[in-house]
Amino acid sequence: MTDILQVDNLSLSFGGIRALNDVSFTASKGEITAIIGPNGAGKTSLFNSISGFYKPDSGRVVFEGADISRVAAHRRAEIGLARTFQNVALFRGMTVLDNIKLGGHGRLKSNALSAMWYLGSARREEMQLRSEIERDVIDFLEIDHIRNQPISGLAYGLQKRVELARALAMQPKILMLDEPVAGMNREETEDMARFILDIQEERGITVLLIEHDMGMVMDISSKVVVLNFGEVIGSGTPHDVRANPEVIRAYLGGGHDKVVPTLTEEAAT
Amino acid sequence: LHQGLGDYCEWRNTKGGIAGRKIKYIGEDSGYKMDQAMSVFKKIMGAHKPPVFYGDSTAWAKASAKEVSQMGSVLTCSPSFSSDLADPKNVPYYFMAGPTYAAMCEILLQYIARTSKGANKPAVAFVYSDTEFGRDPISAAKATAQKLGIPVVMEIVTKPGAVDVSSEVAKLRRAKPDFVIFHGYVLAPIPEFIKQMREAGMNTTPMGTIWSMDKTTVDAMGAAAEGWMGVLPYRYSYDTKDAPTMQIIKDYTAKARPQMQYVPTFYTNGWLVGMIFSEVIERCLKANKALTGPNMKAALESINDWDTGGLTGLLVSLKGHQIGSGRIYAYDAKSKLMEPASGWIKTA
Amino acid sequence: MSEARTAGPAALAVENIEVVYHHTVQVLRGLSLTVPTGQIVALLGSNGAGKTTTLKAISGLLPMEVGAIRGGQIHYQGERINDVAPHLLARRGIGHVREGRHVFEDLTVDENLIAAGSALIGRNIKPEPELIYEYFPRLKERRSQVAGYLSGGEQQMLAIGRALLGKPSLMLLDEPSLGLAPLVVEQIFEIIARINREQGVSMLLVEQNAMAAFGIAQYGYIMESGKVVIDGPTDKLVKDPDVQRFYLGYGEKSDALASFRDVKHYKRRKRWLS
Amino acid sequence: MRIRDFHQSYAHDEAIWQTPTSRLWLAALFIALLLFPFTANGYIVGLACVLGIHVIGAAGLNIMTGYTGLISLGHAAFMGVGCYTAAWLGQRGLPFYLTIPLGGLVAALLGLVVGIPSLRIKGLYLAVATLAMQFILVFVFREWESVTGGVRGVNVPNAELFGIELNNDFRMYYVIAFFAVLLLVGARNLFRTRIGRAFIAIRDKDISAEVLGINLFRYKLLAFAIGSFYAGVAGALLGYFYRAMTPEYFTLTLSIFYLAAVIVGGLGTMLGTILGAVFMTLVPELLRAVVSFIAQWAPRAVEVLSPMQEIVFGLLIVGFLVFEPHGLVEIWRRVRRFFHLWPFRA
Amino acid sequence: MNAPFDWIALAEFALIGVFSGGLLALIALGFVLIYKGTGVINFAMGEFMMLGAYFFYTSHVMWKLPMWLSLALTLAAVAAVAALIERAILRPLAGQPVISILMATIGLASALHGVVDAVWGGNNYEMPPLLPRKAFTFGEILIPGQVVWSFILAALIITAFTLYFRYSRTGIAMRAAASDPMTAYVLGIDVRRTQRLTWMFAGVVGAVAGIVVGSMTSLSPALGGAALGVLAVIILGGLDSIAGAIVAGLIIGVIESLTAGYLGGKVRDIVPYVTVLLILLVKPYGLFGTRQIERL
Ligand SMILES: Nc1ncnc2c1ncn2[C@@H]1O[C@H](COP(=O)(O)OP(=O)(O)OP(=O)(O)O)[C@@H](O)[C@H]1O
Ligand SMILES: Nc1ncnc2c1ncn2[C@@H]1O[C@H](COP(=O)(O)OP(=O)(O)OP(=O)(O)O)[C@@H](O)[C@H]1O
Ligand SMILES: [Mg+2]
Ligand SMILES: [Mg+2]
Repeated sequence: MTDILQVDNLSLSFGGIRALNDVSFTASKGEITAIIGPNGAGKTSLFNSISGFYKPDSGRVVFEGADISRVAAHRRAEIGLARTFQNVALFRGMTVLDNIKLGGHGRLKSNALSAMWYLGSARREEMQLRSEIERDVIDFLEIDHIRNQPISGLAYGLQKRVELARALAMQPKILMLDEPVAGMNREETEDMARFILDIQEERGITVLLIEHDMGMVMDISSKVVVLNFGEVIGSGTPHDVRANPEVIRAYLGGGHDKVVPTLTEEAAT
Repeated sequence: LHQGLGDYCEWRNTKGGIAGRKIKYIGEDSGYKMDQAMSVFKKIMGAHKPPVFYGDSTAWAKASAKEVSQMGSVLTCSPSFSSDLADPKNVPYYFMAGPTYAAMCEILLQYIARTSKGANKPAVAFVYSDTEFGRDPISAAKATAQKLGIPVVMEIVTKPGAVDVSSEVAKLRRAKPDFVIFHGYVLAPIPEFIKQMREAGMNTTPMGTIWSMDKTTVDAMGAAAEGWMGVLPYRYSYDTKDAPTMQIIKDYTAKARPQMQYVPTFYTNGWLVGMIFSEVIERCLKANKALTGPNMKAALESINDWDTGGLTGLLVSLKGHQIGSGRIYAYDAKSKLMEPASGWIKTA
Repeated sequence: MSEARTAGPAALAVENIEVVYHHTVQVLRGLSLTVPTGQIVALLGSNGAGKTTTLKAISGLLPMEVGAIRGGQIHYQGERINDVAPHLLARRGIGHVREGRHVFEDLTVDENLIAAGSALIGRNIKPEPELIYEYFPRLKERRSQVAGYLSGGEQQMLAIGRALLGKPSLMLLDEPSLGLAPLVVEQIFEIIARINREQGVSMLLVEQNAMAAFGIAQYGYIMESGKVVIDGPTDKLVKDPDVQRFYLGYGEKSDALASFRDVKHYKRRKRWLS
Repeated sequence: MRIRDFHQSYAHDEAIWQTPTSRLWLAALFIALLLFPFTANGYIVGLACVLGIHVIGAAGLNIMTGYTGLISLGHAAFMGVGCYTAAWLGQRGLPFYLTIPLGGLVAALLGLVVGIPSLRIKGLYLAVATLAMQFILVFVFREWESVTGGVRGVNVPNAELFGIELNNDFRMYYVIAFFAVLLLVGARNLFRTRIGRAFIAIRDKDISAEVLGINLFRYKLLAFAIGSFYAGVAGALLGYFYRAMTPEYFTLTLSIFYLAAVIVGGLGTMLGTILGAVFMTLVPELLRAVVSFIAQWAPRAVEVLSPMQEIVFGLLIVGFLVFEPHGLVEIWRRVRRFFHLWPFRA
Repeated sequence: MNAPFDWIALAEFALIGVFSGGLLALIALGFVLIYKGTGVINFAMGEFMMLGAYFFYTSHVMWKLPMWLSLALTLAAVAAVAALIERAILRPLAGQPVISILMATIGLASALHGVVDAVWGGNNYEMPPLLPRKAFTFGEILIPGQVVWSFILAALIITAFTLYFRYSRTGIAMRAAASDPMTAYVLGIDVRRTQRLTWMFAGVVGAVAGIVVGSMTSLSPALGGAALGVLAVIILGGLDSIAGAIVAGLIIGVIESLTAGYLGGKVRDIVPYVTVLLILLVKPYGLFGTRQIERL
């Protein structure tokens, strides 16, 4: 088990707010690592720092052994860091297919001139991208029926799936998912969880997962990192974390799952 | 504008047209936009092929100049008195019915030089708008001033509709000119300048050029009109003595445009242009020459000591494609009219 | 449904409404539900079932999104409110806490509450921000802070507090637990239950977190594709095997929570109906 | 009526002109474009020339504003840059087929410079920044007399091809049509590729586009450069068409004209660009025709034309936005849908 | 000007700039109100000014009504026009992209300009002085009276609006409605009313500015152009900041006055824009504009 991603002492503040304070953790290749913590703990900020959208005040991000702290955000996407967003960030002016194709942007090479005349190379690589996406992404995520639809009007759950498709089209090494099942019911959560597991198990892609659905987090991740007020207050296997009193006090509260305990017992009887 | 020219054509037609031929007048509005003026020009040229064309502005006149000389079939004119356009060599088929702006400034400066007695010539300042119209005469005017020994103590450029002129007046106050020549405006911001100069206790005479001299403009100045003077190449319409043409205009407008109380400068200009166009065409027709550019140019340049019937004070020569004369008028508080303050002055 | 009805007009009665967006997209297809006075009623359903749309239809927001009620009736305290403008409904005591919190980001917490005081116009009631701060002491600490910088949980508290300031007799809560940490979810649900208890406010609660919702609601509706498919008192609903499987996440044998790892591919994409 | 298409290959699915019918129409259109000047009088041909130029200019603005979301109120100034460049080079003897692209290129270079702040300045702030650029450039046009001829304007030499002087509208028509078709096809293709997608992504939400691997800096600059290139070419053509130019042509009014054309036509569609440019060019002409028609009975009508034009221009824009916010292209689509289904559904 | 450096002239130019900046700030306030309310720059602001000036001229000079009555009538009339515009144009456009609404205001500007031109003609009219014109002198320094008084008037109006938006419930509700109309609705805020009010306020502010400007220059359809020059001010201050409008108004006023004084009128109109461009490079939301929170 090698560490594909290593975050060293990241700190980040906005004005007076310290969003991240000396955060360090590692993610093992091919595993699912979950990041949990109360609202405003800095989880999304951590993703933003890893993907290069925020520039941390100090600390390093090491990817496959190389320090990428100074690498521009779009370059990080090209070298294999893909993500989805907490608030669905699909491009509403494009169809589902074009949104997904956008994920392949970094791998294409055509320049403005060849693009304007749609000449040989530009045309060929577009076609290649199209068949790649059809095979590896659209079929896999079962979204072939909405391929040519515009984004607006798609049900929320499908939008989340298209976002995932776009990230997959980037052929990432690390996939960062920011609350992929927020606002989904149990059944839809199960679907999404299955996709995530397939991505990890069948494709060997490393997954970083932010989620408040403890049922899912504790179930599918192999490692959990807990943030609170920008600091890591615990990490380890789901089992360890669930028992960590500080984590319970700061985050989990009385019920360990998103379940009101009295009911669980009653229902089970 | 086109009223004057159009009315002239109609009037002329009632008098039998030019050498028996009727004049067809085609008017189109361009909204003072250069591209529209050009497209109207092209459209009219294409559709009607007239021998003469009256455009709307300096910008049009310049933009079309090249096309016009290439076509060589049309004589053009516009209300622009831009100095560049009175240039038989480079702009062969264009003339203006008045002095160039530079000539107007020259007339003003001559007047200033004349009125001053002692050895110290009065100081002059120029205030002009940052437009082609405004900038046009300034360098020539400065040269003239130097020749006449008049010191130019300040030069101020503003945008055409300047709102706030306090800083400019503050500058003028320090320069202490005896005369300020405004050019490149119609009205605003001239009145505000005058008011503020007065409030600042300055004893300066404000002067203007043709388009700021119309009676309606001066009326709109209100209290600021007091002491206003400037140059006009024509007579005012209330000045019909020695001006049979002005009488004709008044008689004609009284019939055709009963609501028109007063004949504005624009109108006079249009009428005069019509007279010149007709004269040129008539001369060509009489000499049995086709209405080509060169022929019309020759006819135009042959006009010398021509009587406009008093619209202009002196006999007119169009050799330089302009009419180089004008008169200084000053506002008379009693009659509330612009009254002559000098005789007719001819440019050098 | 009749079993849920108590004496007197219900706080809210929705009968057979049909809702269409942009004149074409039909979202609700004959939905009916009732909120008895003083009770909490939960409304559950998968994504896109039309829960938010139902709440918008009640609080009069549909026209703002080019939506319209095509058929059916909505009665609030016995009066028909199909075509009443949203601000008038708010002034008549319907408090809508919108999905996604929607605090006024540039306004301070205090100003957010002052703005919400508009719901009291014409009702001769004084706004009581102190009552809100009593329910949500956290907000009091931040009362002069700009709301955009509050944490997600605090924003949700502010959103509920704002609606409460308008002294509603019916509150519509749209996924109050969305994106909130488990601990905060617990707190929020406690407060919601308390408000219901102490202020006697009737509530229609839309939730994905079925466990939590059933914990405080007396009655529940489950909707799919724009209509109600199952409803009943919550203590009965939690025993329904389908509800257990699809909303509470029980395994095949209905005896314990299933693991996600057991979910098989073939299980994807199936629904109650159709 | 047309029934659903089936595609045998992805390439076919991605083609612009998918059906034989649409290809037939295209060919017909092309021939019509070629033959058009023979059938029309000089005035109409001149109008067509102006129209072609406006289509190019509007296409540039649509790439920038409609597709990439960078609102520009300074488009006219870039046309000016193209025009003056072409004039200056033309006076030094360069042939028009070089000066026109070079005019576009210089405008594009300047567009790059102006585009640099667009990485940080967004939305209406950017709009006003481009407005500032508009004023500053016009100021330069007026003051840099040695190149631009100042307020007096500049003469553009006649274009010449194989010894034929392109000194009338008839001949210029083909030059303009050539560039218009070329640049429109280019723009249309652009949006089938990664570059076009990147532009749209930037418009929709630039920061997430960046995290998805789009170099914001490069693509915003590229959008500015391409948009300005189109403007520059349009400006250069304008110079050759009028043969003389003054700074007064390239003022804010023209920038607004283009913005209006793009919005009335339909933001972010090339067909909309064409429809919008045609509409905005023809309406004033039509209005003028109507007024001169009325003027036969009421000669005063000519005097109210100028305010009438302003009112009609304004009301048209407002009316369009209120009643058809997606522009002419939406109307066009509705009409087409109607005929596709006809006669089975009204 | 070759004499030793004239410090008094400098002081005079600077002071004139500060005071004329007040008027700029007032016009800018009209822009800021609309921006806060609708999220768009109202390019028809200049036309509101024009309408104000022309209405006032008509009632005061042509109908010879007393000053106060004319003023009241004018403000009411412009407010009514603004309300009508809001109802007929802005409300149907709610939810459309910013650029569409921006364009609508441009179209509106054109139409209003045309209407004014058609009704009152392109001629110049002389307006009676509204503010006392007696110049203020401080030793060598002389500042035209109406400049000082317009500054005072602007300061009063701006202060009133600031207090209103900060402390009154309606003011706060207007801010709330501007930032999220749907939510404002369900909280009992009559969003349509607040939007109408916003436009009416902007109309009134514009009308006052127009009357003042009109009384300082003559009245002509060119008057509306003054508003375009103020764009530099609102961008410099930050589109949504009233305080920014004031500070930037004064800064631009001084810059304009100094450039007019030392560099001449040609550059006077360019310098503010150059300044603004430079400042935007450093502060992309102007001096006080709210930084849009960009989150992923
Ligand atoms: N762009 C920003 N500007 C200012 N403050 C920010 C910004 N982004 C995040 N913050 C602040 O940083 C802190 C951490 O925010 P972050 O979004 O990372 O939390 P989170 O853990 O993702 O919370 P949640 O579970 O609610 O999504 C918060 O206090 C937030 O207000
Ligand atoms: N403004 C709108 N215009 C068009 N369609 C809409 C609009 N709002 C919602 N819809 C559609 O209506 C359907 C129901 O949406 P709604 O938001 O009511 O669902 P929901 O049950 O609240 O789902 P969620 O769990 O995601 O909140 C969805 O398919 C959605 O795409
Ligand atoms: Mg987050
Ligand atoms: Mg919902």
